[in-house]
Amino acid sequence: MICRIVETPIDMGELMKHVEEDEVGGVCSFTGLVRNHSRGQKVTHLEYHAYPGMAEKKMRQVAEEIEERFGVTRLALEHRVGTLKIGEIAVGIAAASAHRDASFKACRYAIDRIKQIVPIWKKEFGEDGAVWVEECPVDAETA
Amino acid sequence: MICRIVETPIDMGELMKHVEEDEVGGVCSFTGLVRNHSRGQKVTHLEYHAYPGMAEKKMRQVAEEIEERFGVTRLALEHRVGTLKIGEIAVGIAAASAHRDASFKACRYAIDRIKQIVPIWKKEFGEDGAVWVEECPVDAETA
Amino acid sequence: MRVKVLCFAWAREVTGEDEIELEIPDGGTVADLRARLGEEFPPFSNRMESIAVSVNQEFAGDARGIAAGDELALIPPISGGLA
Amino acid sequence: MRVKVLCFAWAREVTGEDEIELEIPDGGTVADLRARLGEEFPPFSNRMESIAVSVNQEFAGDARGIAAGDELALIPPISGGLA
Repeated sequence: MICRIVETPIDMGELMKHVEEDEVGGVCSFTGLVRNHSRGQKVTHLEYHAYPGMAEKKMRQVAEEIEERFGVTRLALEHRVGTLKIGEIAVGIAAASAHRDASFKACRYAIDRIKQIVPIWKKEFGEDGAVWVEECPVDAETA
Repeated sequence: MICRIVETPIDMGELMKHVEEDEVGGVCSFTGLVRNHSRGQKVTHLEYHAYPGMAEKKMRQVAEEIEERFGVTRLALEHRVGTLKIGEIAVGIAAASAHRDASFKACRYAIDRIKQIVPIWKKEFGEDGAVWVEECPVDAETA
Repeated sequence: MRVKVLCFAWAREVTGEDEIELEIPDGGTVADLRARLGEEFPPFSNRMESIAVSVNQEFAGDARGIAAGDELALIPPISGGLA
Repeated sequence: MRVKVLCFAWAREVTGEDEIELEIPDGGTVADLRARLGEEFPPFSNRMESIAVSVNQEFAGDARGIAAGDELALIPPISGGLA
């Protein structure tokens, strides 16, 4: 299992290879890319910042929840931090299982749950300056 | 858009690259691999056979349905035919969209729908001989 | 009229051929094709409902008419994309 | 007691520091921490409910007690994994 914050480009092929093995019938992956627009504004680049230590700890929690809910243990979660250009990969997920349903559910849960509980922040830089994107206030009861 | 039957190995990286562009925020992929077991039997290898012409035609229909339902046009569908070994990729799908929900829905719909309407057959070779896998009788009304 | 019918997978094993010829009435339908198929190849009779028929690469219901020169095929239950 | 509190993202811009120090009662709770934070840095008062607090790298409710040496942090709304 991979759960890590990285400062270098994310290699989806590596994540997908990591979860494969002979018993695996399906691999679902999700690649989150930096878009060239956001809420009507043109974006030039982004900065991602993480709370070191806690971010990886909460990613491991996401992986544990996925094992409990879907029985999926072959999982790779990677989130990049630092300055990212348009089209670069911010987050990469791969989930493998014997049957396809569990791999889809695990992958979808991973990206949704990372958004809820992993302390990472995005600062968008556009023509009108920079802004912190604040999407999800953390609910301490369910995080 | 890619919709094709191939006789050579499927390259997921190529499919995922194909659907990316600057407006894309999320890419969901599904890789269907040959498993080493099937319904309790050990599998040594597989053969996939397609109805030439009709198989690609029905894959294009799947792509059209995905555009209608989810508005997703950046799509790559590839299915391999011929003899495949354990761990090789039988089917590869990549779907991209500005937001992640549509990419997941498109990818999931693609694999489910391919199973329903694309005339491809799998013959499994195991220790006890070979058997045609017959999963989905086609319903002419909905195909 | 005499029509050619492509056979795939299990259907190919039953007929022993990639393509068979069947005699159906002029202006016949997919239902006529099925009836003739069951007579010539009894193994199909027991599982006719699991075999789909395509006409010109589209799945066709039993009422679909067949014209000379149509591309016809027997489509056993499919198993592509499985995982 | 005097506690150190890590600041991230928007919270870091409000305090101007990666880490601040606050005085809270011995045996105090996250609620005490929030009260003190609002006094020292008024911009937090208006949006205190959108800031989460973590204690030793776990999110903590207001009733959670704080001990000397705990690793404390202010967690503004997060935006990782967005797409």
